[in-house]
Amino acid sequence: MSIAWYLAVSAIVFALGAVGVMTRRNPLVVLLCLELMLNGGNLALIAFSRMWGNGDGQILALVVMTVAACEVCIGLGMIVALYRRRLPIDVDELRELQG
Amino acid sequence: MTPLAVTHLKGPYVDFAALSPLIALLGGAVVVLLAGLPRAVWVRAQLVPALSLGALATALGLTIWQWSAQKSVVSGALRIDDLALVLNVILVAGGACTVLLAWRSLAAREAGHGAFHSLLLTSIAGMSLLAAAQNTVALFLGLELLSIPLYVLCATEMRREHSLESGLKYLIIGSVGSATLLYGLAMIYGATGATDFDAIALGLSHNGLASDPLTLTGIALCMTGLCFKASVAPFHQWTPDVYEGAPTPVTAFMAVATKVAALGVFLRLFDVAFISAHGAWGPALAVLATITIVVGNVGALGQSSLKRMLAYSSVAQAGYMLAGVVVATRLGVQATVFYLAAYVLMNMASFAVILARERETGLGDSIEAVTGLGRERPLLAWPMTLSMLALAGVPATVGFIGKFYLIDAAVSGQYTWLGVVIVIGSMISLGYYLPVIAAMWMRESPAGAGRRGSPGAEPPAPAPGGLPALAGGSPELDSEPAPDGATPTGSPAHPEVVFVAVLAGAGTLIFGVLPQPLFDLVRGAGRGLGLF
Amino acid sequence: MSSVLFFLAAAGVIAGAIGVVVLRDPFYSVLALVAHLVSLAVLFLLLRAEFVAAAQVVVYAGAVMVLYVFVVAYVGSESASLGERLRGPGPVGSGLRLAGAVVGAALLVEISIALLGTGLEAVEGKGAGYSPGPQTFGTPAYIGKLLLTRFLLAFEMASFLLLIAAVGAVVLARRRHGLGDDEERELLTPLDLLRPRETGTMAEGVGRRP
Amino acid sequence: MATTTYAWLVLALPLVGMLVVALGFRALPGRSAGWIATGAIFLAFLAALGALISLQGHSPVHRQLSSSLWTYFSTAGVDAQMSILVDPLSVYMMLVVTGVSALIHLYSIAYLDEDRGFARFFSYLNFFVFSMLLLVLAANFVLLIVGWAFVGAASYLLISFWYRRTTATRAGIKAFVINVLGDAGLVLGTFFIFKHTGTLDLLQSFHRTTAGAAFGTGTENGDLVAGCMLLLVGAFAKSAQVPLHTWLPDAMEGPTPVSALIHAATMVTAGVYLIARMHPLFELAPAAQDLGAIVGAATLLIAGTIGLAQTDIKRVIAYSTMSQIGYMIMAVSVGAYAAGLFHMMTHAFFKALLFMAAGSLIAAMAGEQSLDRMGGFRKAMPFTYGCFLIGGLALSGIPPFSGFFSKDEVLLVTAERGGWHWALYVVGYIGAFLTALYTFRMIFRAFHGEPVAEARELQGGHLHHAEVPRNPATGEEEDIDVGFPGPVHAIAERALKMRVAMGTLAVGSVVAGLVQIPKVDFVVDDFLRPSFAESHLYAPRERNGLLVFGLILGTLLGLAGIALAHRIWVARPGTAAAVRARARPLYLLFVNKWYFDELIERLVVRPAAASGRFAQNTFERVFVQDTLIGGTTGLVRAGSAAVRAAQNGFVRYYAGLLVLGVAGVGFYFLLQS
Amino acid sequence: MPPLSILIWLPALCGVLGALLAAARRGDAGDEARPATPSAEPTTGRPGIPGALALTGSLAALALSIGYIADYSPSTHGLTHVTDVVWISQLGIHYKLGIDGLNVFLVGLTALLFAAATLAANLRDWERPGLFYFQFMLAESAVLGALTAQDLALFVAFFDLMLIPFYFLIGGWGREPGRVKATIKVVIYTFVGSLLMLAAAIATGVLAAQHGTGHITFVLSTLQQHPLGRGSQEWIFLFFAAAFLVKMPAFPLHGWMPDGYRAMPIEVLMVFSGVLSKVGAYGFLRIVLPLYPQAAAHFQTLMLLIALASILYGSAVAFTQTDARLVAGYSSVAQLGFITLGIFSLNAQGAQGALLQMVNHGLVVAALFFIIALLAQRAGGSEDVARMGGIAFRAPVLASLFLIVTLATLAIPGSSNFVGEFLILLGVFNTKLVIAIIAFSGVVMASVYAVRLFIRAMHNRVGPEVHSREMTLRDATVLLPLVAVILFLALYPQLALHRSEGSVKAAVAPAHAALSGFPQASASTLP
Repeated sequence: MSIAWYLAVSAIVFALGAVGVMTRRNPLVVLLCLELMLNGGNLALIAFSRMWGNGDGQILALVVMTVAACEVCIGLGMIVALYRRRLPIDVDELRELQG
Repeated sequence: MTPLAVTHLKGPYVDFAALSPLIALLGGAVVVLLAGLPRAVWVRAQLVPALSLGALATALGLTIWQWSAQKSVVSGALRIDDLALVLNVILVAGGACTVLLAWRSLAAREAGHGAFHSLLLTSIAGMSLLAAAQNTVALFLGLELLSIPLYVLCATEMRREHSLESGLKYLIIGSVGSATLLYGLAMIYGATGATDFDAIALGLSHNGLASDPLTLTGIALCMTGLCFKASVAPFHQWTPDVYEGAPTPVTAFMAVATKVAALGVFLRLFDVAFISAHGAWGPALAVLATITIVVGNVGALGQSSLKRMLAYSSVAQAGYMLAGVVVATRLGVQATVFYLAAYVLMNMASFAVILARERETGLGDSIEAVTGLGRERPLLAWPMTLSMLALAGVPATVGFIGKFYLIDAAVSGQYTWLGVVIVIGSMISLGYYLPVIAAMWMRESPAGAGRRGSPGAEPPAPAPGGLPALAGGSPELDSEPAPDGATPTGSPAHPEVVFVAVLAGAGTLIFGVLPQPLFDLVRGAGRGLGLF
Repeated sequence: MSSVLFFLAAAGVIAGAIGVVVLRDPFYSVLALVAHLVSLAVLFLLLRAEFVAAAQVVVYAGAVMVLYVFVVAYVGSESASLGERLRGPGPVGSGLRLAGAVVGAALLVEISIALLGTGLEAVEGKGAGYSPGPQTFGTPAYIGKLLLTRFLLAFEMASFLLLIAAVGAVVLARRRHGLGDDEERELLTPLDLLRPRETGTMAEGVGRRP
Repeated sequence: MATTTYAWLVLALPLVGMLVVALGFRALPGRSAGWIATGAIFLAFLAALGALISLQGHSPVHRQLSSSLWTYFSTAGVDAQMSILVDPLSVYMMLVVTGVSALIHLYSIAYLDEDRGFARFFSYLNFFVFSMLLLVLAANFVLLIVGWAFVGAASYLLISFWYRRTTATRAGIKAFVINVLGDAGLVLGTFFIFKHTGTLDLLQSFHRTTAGAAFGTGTENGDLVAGCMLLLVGAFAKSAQVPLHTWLPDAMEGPTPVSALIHAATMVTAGVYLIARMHPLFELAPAAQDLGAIVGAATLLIAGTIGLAQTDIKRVIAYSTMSQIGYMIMAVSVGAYAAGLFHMMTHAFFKALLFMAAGSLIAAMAGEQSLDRMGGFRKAMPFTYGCFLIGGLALSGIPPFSGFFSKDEVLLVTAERGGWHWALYVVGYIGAFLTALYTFRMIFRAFHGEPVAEARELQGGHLHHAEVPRNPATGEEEDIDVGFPGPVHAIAERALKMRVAMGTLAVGSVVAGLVQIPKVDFVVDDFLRPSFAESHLYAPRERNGLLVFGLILGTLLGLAGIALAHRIWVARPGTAAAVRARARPLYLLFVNKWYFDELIERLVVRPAAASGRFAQNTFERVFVQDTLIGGTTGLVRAGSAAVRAAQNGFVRYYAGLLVLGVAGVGFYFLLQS
Repeated sequence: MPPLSILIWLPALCGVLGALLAAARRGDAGDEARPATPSAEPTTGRPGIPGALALTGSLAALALSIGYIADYSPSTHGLTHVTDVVWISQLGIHYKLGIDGLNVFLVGLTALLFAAATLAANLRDWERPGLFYFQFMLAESAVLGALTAQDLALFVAFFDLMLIPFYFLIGGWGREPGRVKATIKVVIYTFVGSLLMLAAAIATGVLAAQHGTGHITFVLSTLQQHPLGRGSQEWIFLFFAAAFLVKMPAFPLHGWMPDGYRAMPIEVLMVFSGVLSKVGAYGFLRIVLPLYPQAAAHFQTLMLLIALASILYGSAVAFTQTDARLVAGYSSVAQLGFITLGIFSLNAQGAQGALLQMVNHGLVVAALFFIIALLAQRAGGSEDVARMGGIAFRAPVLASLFLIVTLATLAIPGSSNFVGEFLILLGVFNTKLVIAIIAFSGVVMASVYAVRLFIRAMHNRVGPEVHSREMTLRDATVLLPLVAVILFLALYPQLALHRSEGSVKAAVAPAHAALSGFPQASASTLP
């Protein structure tokens, strides 16, 4: 299969992630969608790295995985904290700050 | 290949001297983290901040030791040059101020002093990493290394749900930004097959790649990602909410440090790696800068929360500074860096004052908190006044020189209209800086402000959420037998805060009259960048 | 052969992604993501990124997802759609549903134009030349070598990043007194004004409690 | 002493007097202020005589002396010295001004004896005289304008001397503004002339003009005509010529001596002096000359008709002044310089006399000025009556009184110009007839007929007091404090000073005409000749037969006027009412002063005020504040509102905008490729 | 003579000292809460330390400036007492000060008015006197700096800096109601112009560097030798014009004036209206005409029309106003219109007249405002002429001083103002006849509103709450010097004209040349 196909898939995944972030209200799911976006990036990186035949892309992909893991940690931590405060687990409810 | 090759794996030469500031910061983070563990109060509350100050001091010393170095470190991952070092100095200064501001803050206690300060130091390390990054991997890492601790820091003051909310908002939007940036980097990598900036620049300069849709879209995504970090409109929307929600010391830190790092990486990435596509991104960035200036200044009008007002103003300032990036000349780089330095001074002063008033009065960061300050606390009023005037760009303050420099750069870079836009922006900005000064000097202080008797006696005016005593604007009052707020005239509480305010205020004035030292600081900046 | 595999995996990837976005119950979303990740790993393998694929499966589909499941279980999956159930799609929800889809589509179109409309012929190719071997492109040895030489810094920084993320998570999720993690929180709320000084603060946490 | 030194003294003395009186008004005891002021003017008169004598010492060709004290301003090709010009003309003016003014000062000491602000009055008077002298002595346009404007300012001060009378202040500002209008015309005219001559010095500019260096040799140079006409505007404003005359009757709000001063010697004659002084220019601009002549003629006619219908005694005299000045303007405009200036002198005498007598009469009426309420004062005030009679006869041009010679001289020279000037000649004689008519109407109504209460009271030896002082114009009550007329004003019969002043003037009015009797002596002519050396219109010596005809005609018309007056107001009382009834429209026209005030009100004052009100109430608010400022701020506020609205706190919404921004920027870049 | 820096910074120094001493005495408590605005009645409080210091400072500055005037010999044309050190080398900004015929008398005027105003301020006691006098003296320093600056950037800096102290003065000690709103309006409005000017100034330096002088510099003399192209000259000119016209203020940019004037304390108003507006006009002569001659010639008609509109509009509003302050305010709009008219006649006569008129108007308007304050004290605190009347009644001295000032205001011939107007109108007459003729109507209207103000205040029936009384000796110490100077200039205006002639001619020459040689200049630039 030509690289282009992989790229197309990555684009779709990225876009889907973006849509998810925009549409879902549960922070847990929003985090998942962020993962999706990052994964789209990863796929593109891997594909390009295959295309050029050098490993930089894969390294970056690994870094991204690390970063994704970290973000998940923090995000989940916040959700737990929210829950502890008995605050609604719903990003639309969090709008004290505005204007 | 034979297995021998593996055994003969030869690591790259690591120039520890050049890395030393970074190492000092990271090491400091670890040390502080450990120091935060014992139970003794003085260790947590006093030693830890002292230690982190020490770490910052060390980093500063090492930076100066490395002054005017020109080396690329760890197989071209980083480049230690004047730009990096100057930005280091600015960052460390900002960080030190933050440590002072956070010394007795509730946020630090909530998070645990050790954790709080180590997060802070790590974030600073990430920034200096970003400022020196020479390939996309380091860039992305630096970005996350600075962001992730910030996400946490924003949320540390958990008694106020605002803090949590701002943290979560920052996390979500920030991650979207990172993802965008990542995809952009991926595209650049795809177009050039390189991660090193020099290599990217080389690749783009060849065979019309600079106008390839792949490249351009990659640049676009990178730009938006960085614009988000630098809170450039229309990617600024997290800024006001997060700034307002975060604990004030953290806000101060974000306001100054994030800008420094983001602008620094802007300079590195666009003025080095993407320089051959300047024709494409220059105008786009100029337009974004214009939008930013307008939106920021217009949004700041009539805000009652000072932190929010400053957030919008920081958006506007980012727009000003982008002008230096847009022209992509050495002058532009210098102007940007100069303004960054000025910007740190100006904002630190005002945030310190806001913090002090937060602790003294029950009014949080609303403008009532500083009403009548001139009569009540001249020592706080003057720095605030100076910083407001400087932000507005009034002569005899460093802000004036900075704007002058930026417009100079814009005009000589054939972007005269951008200079005019900057000017128009500062016109609008008077509309929200002057009222603050008016409130301080020309209005009587509201009854009871700074004169509250027993802490928590009455619920503070803008109590967010339904939990006054918990989520009150002045959390100190219910946790500490603070001398401040209790005594009627609001005797100088937290001398370190006042110290920061006065120092920064004096800085804005002195460097406004005698800017030569700052110029000498930034003169080298940009020498290292390949484009000149 | 590879193309069949590709289509299967790609289908899995996209299906998983869609599942994550549309499924109501976050628990199912998590599971969808797992599926997505696994099939993504397959794509990585097809792209000769063995190590990355392995890491993907082990780290992601393993560790991280478990974390997710735990949290979902702790928070309770039903609370997820509470907002929707009580207040429908929410103030801006319904609007954003559509708008989000549209914007996402625009983004997709744009990126696809960029990726597929590029002048690089290589995009149409199968990728650079590749000869199987113990240390060739994508193998753990290859990656490891890169990580220890060219990307040493990245390696170190990533490790530090993980450390600090852990610290952050601890800071955020640690139990605190007076922060309402105990069930009678609601009863406590009105009494907070009478609460003795320093309870529920770090001061208390470090034992300066009266 | 040099001639110019005398002249400087003439200029300096009134100034010193003013300063002394003004600065020392608290220290000066009693009425000494009045004496100081009078003394100053009298000394000035002596100095003027000195100047006269020493000037005569020079040979006729060297009788134009100028002297400069210091450089007033000199920059960028504009050079104005602080310099005076002494020649027969200015000396002549000096003599008239100082002489008559001294007498008026003397009169005022007694007349205003009980008035508060005595010192203020005399400092004003001195300032007035100083300004007039500066005007006549000025050696360059700038100083001329300065004196010109100072006269206006002084007149304003004196007219509104009783400054808490709203009528007085209104009259004052009216006079001032019209005078400033004149100044503006003068300045603009100066510009036109300076543009060509390149100098502000009078003599130099005359030389350059006559030499043809400035405006070319031909006449009717456009700029020159424009300049001269603008100078005429100045002259008209000062000399109360139609249509800029409306301030003059209102100026009667001032104390009576002020009226005497303004009308007799100083202010109104300035226009005459100006035209005479500028004759080298005017003679090259015949159009301007003609304009002057026509306006003068028109004025003398109109003023005469108005004078017929007025009942306020002072206003009647004022209109008579207007018409006499009309004669003079006409004279100097047609080139009868000597005649005009001669008439000016005689007029100064008898007009001052008339005003003084009228003042005395008004004092006897306790401030009442209306002829309707007067009558029969002949017995009560014989001296005043005598003076009034002499003045009236002189005014009406009955031989051998002074007016007789001067007026006929004017008309004679006018006729000699021939052509359409005959029309002026005829108008002049109609005017003469009218003059006699209204003058004696006044005399008969005031002094003959049944004595009114006040007259009888006075015969009984008691001067009438108004129990409540009222403003004769509006009838509103007044007190007698500062800024209002004093309780009593003296009458000639009881004040020696007044009698001395009036007596002197009476003698003057009788004999002054004798200095220039046709075919006998030509004192004025000869004296003034050096000043008009280069004039080709200056009156030649030999006269044609018209002279005798003119003299006779003038006498007959005068007598006819007197007879008619006697018939209407003495012999057959009630005729007046009949005439009034028959020629009602004409009467209305006259009694309403030809509606000039209303005209100016409609054309100038109201539009100006309206535009001002519009600017302030409408334009300022709607355009400047609301549109310019409000518009901008409104725009900014709107933007602010929009930004805040976008900041609605929904994370997902932010993310949406973020992605949207990404898409937008991306599309821009795609377009670049 | 001592260097100019001493003249400039001496007042500020005194202000700082006063503030510090006051703070030291008062401690940082400052609890005594007196009404924010001082009472209209002069309290018999003897001047405190800050007031005395400020007075000495301003008097010293006055002495110095008189010294400079005496020292400046008419024969010298170029700059004297030049101080030139590099301030910011990277930006090419010099700290260059100098005195020449253009500014020597304006410096004198500034020092005089500030001295008088400080004296006047010392007659009342202020809340927070240390701060007040500090801001006041800072203002003086800034104005003097702007007047003596010989470097474009330095000028801009001082020009903007001038506003800040006035912001505090108006907002902190102004008259309620609405002083804060007013002060913000004033400062923003005038800053708008100044900031545009900042951009234009920088552009000037940069473009000059790119075309003429290789290195960037803002020194005026250097810039003048490398004129810009016409295109850039024109937009830069417009920006500068905006700044200066707002500052003057000129119609229709005077929107800030009514509110601002209403709100200002009279002492502040004296210097604000007397000096700051002149700085704007001075900027035209010092900067715009020499640096952008072609643009000046190009926009001459526009500027003349604006000036004309200011004259007519200002006069028209002035003679329907009843608020005495605003009468004076709008009259200064008209007067500044005359000054602009003179400057943009673009010939020596007009410019000379304009310069003289700046000095005259400064003197007159300051005295006028002080008198208005005295009148208000006698009319029950009201500054509405409708509530005045008959004040001359028991105050002959005040009345006569007021009369002199009034006559000077309407530029009666014989006053120095007349000489100024004479030269201005003559200059315009030589370039644009029609405009000159229309401008004359302004002269007539001036007489109307000035005399009307005098009459309705001093004459007519005594107003409702008027208590006429003679001015005190302390008031006289403020007013008499001003009137004395007015009279002296009236007798000998040559004093000023003689010294300024050379510099003015030099300043106008390029624009004049551009005007005369305009057609072929444009033709040359067209292709």
